[in-house]
Amino acid sequence: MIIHHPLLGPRDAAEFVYLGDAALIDRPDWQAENAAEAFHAYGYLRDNPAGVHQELWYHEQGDRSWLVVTRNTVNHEISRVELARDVARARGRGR
Amino acid sequence: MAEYTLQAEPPLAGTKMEIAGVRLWAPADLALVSLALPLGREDAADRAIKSAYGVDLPEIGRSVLAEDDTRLIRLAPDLAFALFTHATPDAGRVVAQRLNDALYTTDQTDVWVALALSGPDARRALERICPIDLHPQVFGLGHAARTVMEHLGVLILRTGEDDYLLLSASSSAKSFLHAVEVSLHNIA
Amino acid sequence: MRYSAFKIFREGLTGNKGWTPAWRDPEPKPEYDIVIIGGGGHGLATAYYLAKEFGLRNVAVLEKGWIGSGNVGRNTTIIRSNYLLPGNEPFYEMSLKLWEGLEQDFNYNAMVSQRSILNLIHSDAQRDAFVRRANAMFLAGADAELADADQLRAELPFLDFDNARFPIKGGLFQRRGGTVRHDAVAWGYARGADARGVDIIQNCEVTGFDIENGKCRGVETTRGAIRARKVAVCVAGSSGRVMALAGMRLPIESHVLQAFVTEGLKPVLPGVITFGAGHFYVSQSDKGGLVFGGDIDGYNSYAQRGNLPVVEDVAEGGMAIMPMIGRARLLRNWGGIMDMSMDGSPFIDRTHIDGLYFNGGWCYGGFKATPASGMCYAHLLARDAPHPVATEMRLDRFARGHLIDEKGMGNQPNLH
Amino acid sequence: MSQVNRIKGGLIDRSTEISFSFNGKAMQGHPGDTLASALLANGQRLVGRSFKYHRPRGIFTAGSEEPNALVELRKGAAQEPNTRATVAELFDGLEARSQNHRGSLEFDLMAVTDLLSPFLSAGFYYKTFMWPRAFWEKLYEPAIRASAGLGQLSMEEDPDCYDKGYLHCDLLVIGAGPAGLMAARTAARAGVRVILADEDFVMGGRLNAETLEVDGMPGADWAATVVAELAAMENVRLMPRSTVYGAYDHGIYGMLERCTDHLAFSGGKPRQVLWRVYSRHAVLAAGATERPIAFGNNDRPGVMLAGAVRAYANRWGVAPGRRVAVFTNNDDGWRSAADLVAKGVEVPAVIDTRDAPAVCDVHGARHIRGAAVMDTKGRKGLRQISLIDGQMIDVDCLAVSGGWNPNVHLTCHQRGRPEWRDDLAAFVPGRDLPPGMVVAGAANGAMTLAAALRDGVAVTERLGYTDTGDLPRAEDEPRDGAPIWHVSQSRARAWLDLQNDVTVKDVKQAHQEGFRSVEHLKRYTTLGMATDQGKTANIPALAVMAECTGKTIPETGTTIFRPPYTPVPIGALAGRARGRDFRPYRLTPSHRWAEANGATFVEVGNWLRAQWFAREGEQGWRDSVDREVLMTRRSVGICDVTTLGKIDIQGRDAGEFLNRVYCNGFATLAVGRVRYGLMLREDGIAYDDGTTARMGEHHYVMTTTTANAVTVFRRLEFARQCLWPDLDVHLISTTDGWAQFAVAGPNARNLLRKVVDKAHDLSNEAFPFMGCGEVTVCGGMPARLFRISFSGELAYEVAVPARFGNAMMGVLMEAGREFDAVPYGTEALGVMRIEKGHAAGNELNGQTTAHNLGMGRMVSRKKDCIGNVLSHRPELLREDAVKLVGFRPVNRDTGLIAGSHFIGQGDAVMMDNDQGWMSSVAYSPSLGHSIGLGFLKRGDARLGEILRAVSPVHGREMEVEVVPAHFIDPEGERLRG
Repeated sequence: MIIHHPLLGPRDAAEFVYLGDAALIDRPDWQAENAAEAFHAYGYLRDNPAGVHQELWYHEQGDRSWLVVTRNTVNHEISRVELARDVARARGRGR
Repeated sequence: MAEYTLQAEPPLAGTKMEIAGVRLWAPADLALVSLALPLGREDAADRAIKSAYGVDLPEIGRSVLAEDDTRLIRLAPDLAFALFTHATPDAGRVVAQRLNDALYTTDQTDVWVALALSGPDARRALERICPIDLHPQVFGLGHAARTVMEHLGVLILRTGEDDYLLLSASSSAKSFLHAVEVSLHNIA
Repeated sequence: MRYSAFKIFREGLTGNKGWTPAWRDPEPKPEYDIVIIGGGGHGLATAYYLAKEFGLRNVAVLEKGWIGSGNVGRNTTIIRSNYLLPGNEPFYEMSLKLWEGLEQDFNYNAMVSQRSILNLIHSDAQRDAFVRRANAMFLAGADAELADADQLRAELPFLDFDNARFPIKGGLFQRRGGTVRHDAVAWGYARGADARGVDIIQNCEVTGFDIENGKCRGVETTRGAIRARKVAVCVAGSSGRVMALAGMRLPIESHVLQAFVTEGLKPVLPGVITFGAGHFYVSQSDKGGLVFGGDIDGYNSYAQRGNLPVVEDVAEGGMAIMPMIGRARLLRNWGGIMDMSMDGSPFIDRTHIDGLYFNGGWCYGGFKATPASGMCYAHLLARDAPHPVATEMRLDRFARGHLIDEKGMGNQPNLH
Repeated sequence: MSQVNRIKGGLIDRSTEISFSFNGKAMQGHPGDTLASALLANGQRLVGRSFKYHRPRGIFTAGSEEPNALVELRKGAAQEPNTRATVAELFDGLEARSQNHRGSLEFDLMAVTDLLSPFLSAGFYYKTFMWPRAFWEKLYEPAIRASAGLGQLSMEEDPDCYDKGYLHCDLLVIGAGPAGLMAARTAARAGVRVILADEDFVMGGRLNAETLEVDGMPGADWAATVVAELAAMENVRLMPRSTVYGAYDHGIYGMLERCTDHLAFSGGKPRQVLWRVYSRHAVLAAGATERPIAFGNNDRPGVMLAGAVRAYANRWGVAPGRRVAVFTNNDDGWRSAADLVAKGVEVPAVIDTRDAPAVCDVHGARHIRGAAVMDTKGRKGLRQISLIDGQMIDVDCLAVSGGWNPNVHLTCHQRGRPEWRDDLAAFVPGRDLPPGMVVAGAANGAMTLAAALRDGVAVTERLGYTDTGDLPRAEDEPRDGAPIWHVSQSRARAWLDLQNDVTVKDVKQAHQEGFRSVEHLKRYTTLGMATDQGKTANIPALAVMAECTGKTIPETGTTIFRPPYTPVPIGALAGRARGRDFRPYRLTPSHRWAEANGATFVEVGNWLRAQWFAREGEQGWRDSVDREVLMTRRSVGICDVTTLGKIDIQGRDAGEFLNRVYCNGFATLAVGRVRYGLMLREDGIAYDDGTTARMGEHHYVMTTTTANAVTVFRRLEFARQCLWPDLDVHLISTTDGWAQFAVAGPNARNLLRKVVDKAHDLSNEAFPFMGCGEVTVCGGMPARLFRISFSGELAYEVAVPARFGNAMMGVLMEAGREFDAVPYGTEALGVMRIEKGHAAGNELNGQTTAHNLGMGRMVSRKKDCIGNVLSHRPELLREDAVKLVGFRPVNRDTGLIAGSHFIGQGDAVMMDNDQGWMSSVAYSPSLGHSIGLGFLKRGDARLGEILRAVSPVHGREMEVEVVPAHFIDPEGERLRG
């Protein structure tokens, strides 16, 4: 596969390490009342769609950036690649 | 006078050969310092670079030569390397002072080893191990990329028409040299 | 029809005209006691044991394509019970015992071949871990045997003992491990289940569940609605997709695993060999092909095909450990979809929906589990209580913190 | 003159004769020959035996689709089984042997299986060999295995080397036949980067095998001029002998280039190179494969595909027979007849299944209309054919044409399905092609020469590459046909899969037994599973199945084509990564010193580390390790610990960041101090541990375990970028940058005082336990000093820039001479950490929690950190959970066994009584007996208890006493001293 890194251009996916669903950005609040339940869902339950999937890849043999890649799990077509940091901020993560 | 002295033994010191018409050597006394741009203080960092080196930080994936022949290589939005000739083991401190501590610096000199390749067939040899496209229209002069060759992380720079500088981890220097050497042998 | 040498002889003399279909091709009935979704090895085994061991024959197996078209039809055919953890080992040992009597049991030669499986040891820490595992196997009544490098050199002289990057320091054998002709497992179970009255319905895809007030009453299919007292999902690889129809999220990701076979060769490998320092395991089929595999590609996929990096990685492992195979040619390379679970271990459990049962999460270890999975799922369906060797294979184990993590990789499915 | 069948013409160099041997018999050929063409030239018709029935087999095709002519090439370690003679390029000295027979090729003892064939029909083995049970492995299976398989591996290491590479282009053209040449030329003239690859060693494809003309010149000559034009262009790369074998995601293609297979010796150069081609677009111009018609005994040597027969005549100047009949259902078969006659070969008859006029004039041949071949005779080679009307014709070769199948394989590699075209009676590429791929020429169903040329240009232009040049002139030769798949009147067995011996009857039986899906058919009968992957067999078999089911062929289905297109050697897929080059080596800075000082090395991940340093007179490794431990504890020892991961962490929020990634608190760590940190995974399981030193206000140095250095860095980057993107934190690895040495033992300070420059006060007060700082050594060399201890002794770790590491080791040893300092390796390190009760990889194995490790209280409930919430799940905190404790043997002379399990006194050795396991053991020279660390249920509450440590795999068990995990200096006085 080829991942079009938003800053570096096309790179072979072999330069990257895969983590999983980009929902892993949405780490729950540890002090929430339902923290145990929320962390269980965060850590263990997956949508696992047959189709478009937002997922985290790490450019280990490259610039060490984490990316959010939007990829179809049925035909592997990649429609979007973003810096995970930008996505995280857009999802409200900060300090 | 201290009782003991330490001699430097860079892993690839003295490497120099020519295979398939390509010269391959390990440049001596290359120093490398990483420059991290503090979050929220990038402008100050940029100004410090400009005032210290007389050039702006290049775009990501590019390098520029400063007036003093320091090559500034931009690797990520908040990370660059300064590559320059400097023999003593204080490159980190030297750069930090020069930049007035406006960036976080880490001496990377000993983390890496460098190999230089020069010759019209250098690209054809690198084709055996380098996954990225080195065609001159794609990988222009001054371009820089981190990638993987024979299981080793490598930072490759195009320093001239047929000239490349490759940097890889110092602990695996021998395997790195072997990989490049075999590539040259295989096209000879 | 009972298969035997005599039957073959008689048919041979009469032009092989008397063979009858191995299973019927029935129309689906409107209602069954139990509907099993998925005509793979596990689903067919479940139906077989439901009929044979629990006397439940009003059972249908629904298969969206042809039976055996899932992972039982595309795997590296290995059977073994060399597990470490108490949540797994007794289950896989029961499975191995079932394999040992399977062919006579269902009157079909699945070529169960206990030619041994060997895990190579390359470091002291690895040896410590394998000793712990070997002893766990003994504690569960399985067999295990440690070998040192000299013993391996005598037994497998073609391994690279002298020039290897990661020297071979020994190995863990399970002599009762081996291989099975994978397709025949599906066919044998199908034939056995069919003979006992189970309806095997091919080209019948489930498109939805009939769930009312928290109770599952049946399924919608491309061949109409079918009602059932119990619906048993058994579609590893597609679990996420199918259970989503019931509104469930699972602790599972679907990943692609590639497998490989070479051109036919005269016998070179005595048993199964696993190279742990690289990613490579290999055996030789009765037809002579080297059947091998390695790691999953590592990204979520339903595509049933993989990519080059893993192909190369696996070949590198092979050449590192047995450089004599360099001139053997890769003939075919295929990919299957794995239910990769969050701790690398499976599920055989009820769901929170009454009447809906789930079997899945087999990662890439489902083939060897086929008989025990069928037996335990049948037990659960028939008795509504888990089989004693499958008590820990529950869906709620992550919430409780009861992990069955053989590799110690945590909640990252692609590392299991 | 051994080349009895050589006729005029052909693209061979007759001025040079080269010698080769087949089964030891000397033969001759010419440059340009394949082994197959040379064998035919030498009159060798019988070349192999079939897989199941060991039937005689001859050359069937002239290309990579060959099912029959599989041979072993070369000898010794270079022996190469299952090579298709039809693509093996002839070279001087080539040695080839037939395979899969017992006894000679002519008198194969295994041919007896053919007599038993009525009992060996499809799937017979599933129905028998079950009794008695034990006989399968002992008797039946070995017999089946010995008779199955084809060629033989040498069992020796592959003597050749291989390489890999990466190519990038705008357009990859796969196949250099007429369509491919035009596609490449069009794109090349448009100025884009083009790679033209062809599996053959001469480009031109079928043009080299035909007498057709292009632009008024012989097709082969025209091809050569196009190739010459392309070769002169800088933007074109011509790759003959290169098979594009797989189409992978996003325009990555796998291509195998055979570099030295056509040479007697490789000269030390790679035998083959595996290229990954990255291409924006690809034109698949892979041509078409002819298919046979099944009839009785159609498998005899001498029965060949018609297109192959004419290829041998036209390209190689070889007549595959002296009397060659043609059996065809289409116009194309006629061309074989015409070409043969033009070359002076006798063609007694053209048997056309169609009741239609002659397609062309074939001098001397009878045209037998509406007829079919029903059976053949000739035990080891064709002698006679009989037709359905009963007439018999003496021939030694029968050229069969059942029509042509487009080579759609690569279009299916991403699960695209081909579509049926009735007018061609063949599958053509479907709509769901791999992104970026287009198909041209015969592969696309453009079956005539003129159409292929046009198509090659058209599809390329559709990709946006245009050339204004003229289209070459050529004719649309007649290609009509009427499908017929097998001759139903045949009573004898009619073969579909020639290699795996699958007959029409087998397909019918599979249908009868319910194996009707194509996949069931393949799996039940083994159809298409042979080395040729059914390239000539699958479609006719599908047609037979369609007949049985009463459905059309497309309704019956198609099989999925998977990579590789043709088989690829495992050696090529592995490339250089084998033997010692399997993975890179990482060497510690003091590696050279260690080598010179008796070190034995051990692989730790990719690192090579000194395991121990043997001294003269020592009897075994234990002697060395015991000495290293004792000397260290008695005086001082030095160990290179560079392999531990080092991460430079800087930023205004670095402290806060650390506080969140470690489970214990880091907020209060002062500058100049070091703290032990335990890292959890988010699932609450213990993950890694190490120390982190605060070097400055915003500057920390983290160490990780050797094994996890890379993954810890990755996780930290995840936390930094994805979880808390607005913290000002920056990470960079410095693992390789600092040569770091542990200096441990009561004399550690005394030694270091000689090395560290005097300006630095190393007194216990000025530089206490868990202190750190930047210092200089040896007269101004920048260094880092940490007062940390893994051994439990008074210890420091001192780091200098890595290039000085080798010298530093020497200096430390020199300075330590007065203290009898010893270097110690990983074994002594391991012994001392067990003596001190430190957890390492065997304990931090990804399955244990802080609670298990006795560090439960470190997990602060007062702050957020990775893993905090899930570490508090009820079953992870069970009161009866295993706890890390120490063990010693009740009988002190007994050695403990790592991996043994704990069973209570008097309990049966079974899983229900399993109470835990021994994770690490060592012989403690300090204590004079074996000691162990292990996990025991409620272990911390059971100190003093006696248990059994059992290791049934060793057949051993021993009594052990539960003790605290700190065997040495439990109060920690030494390390604070």
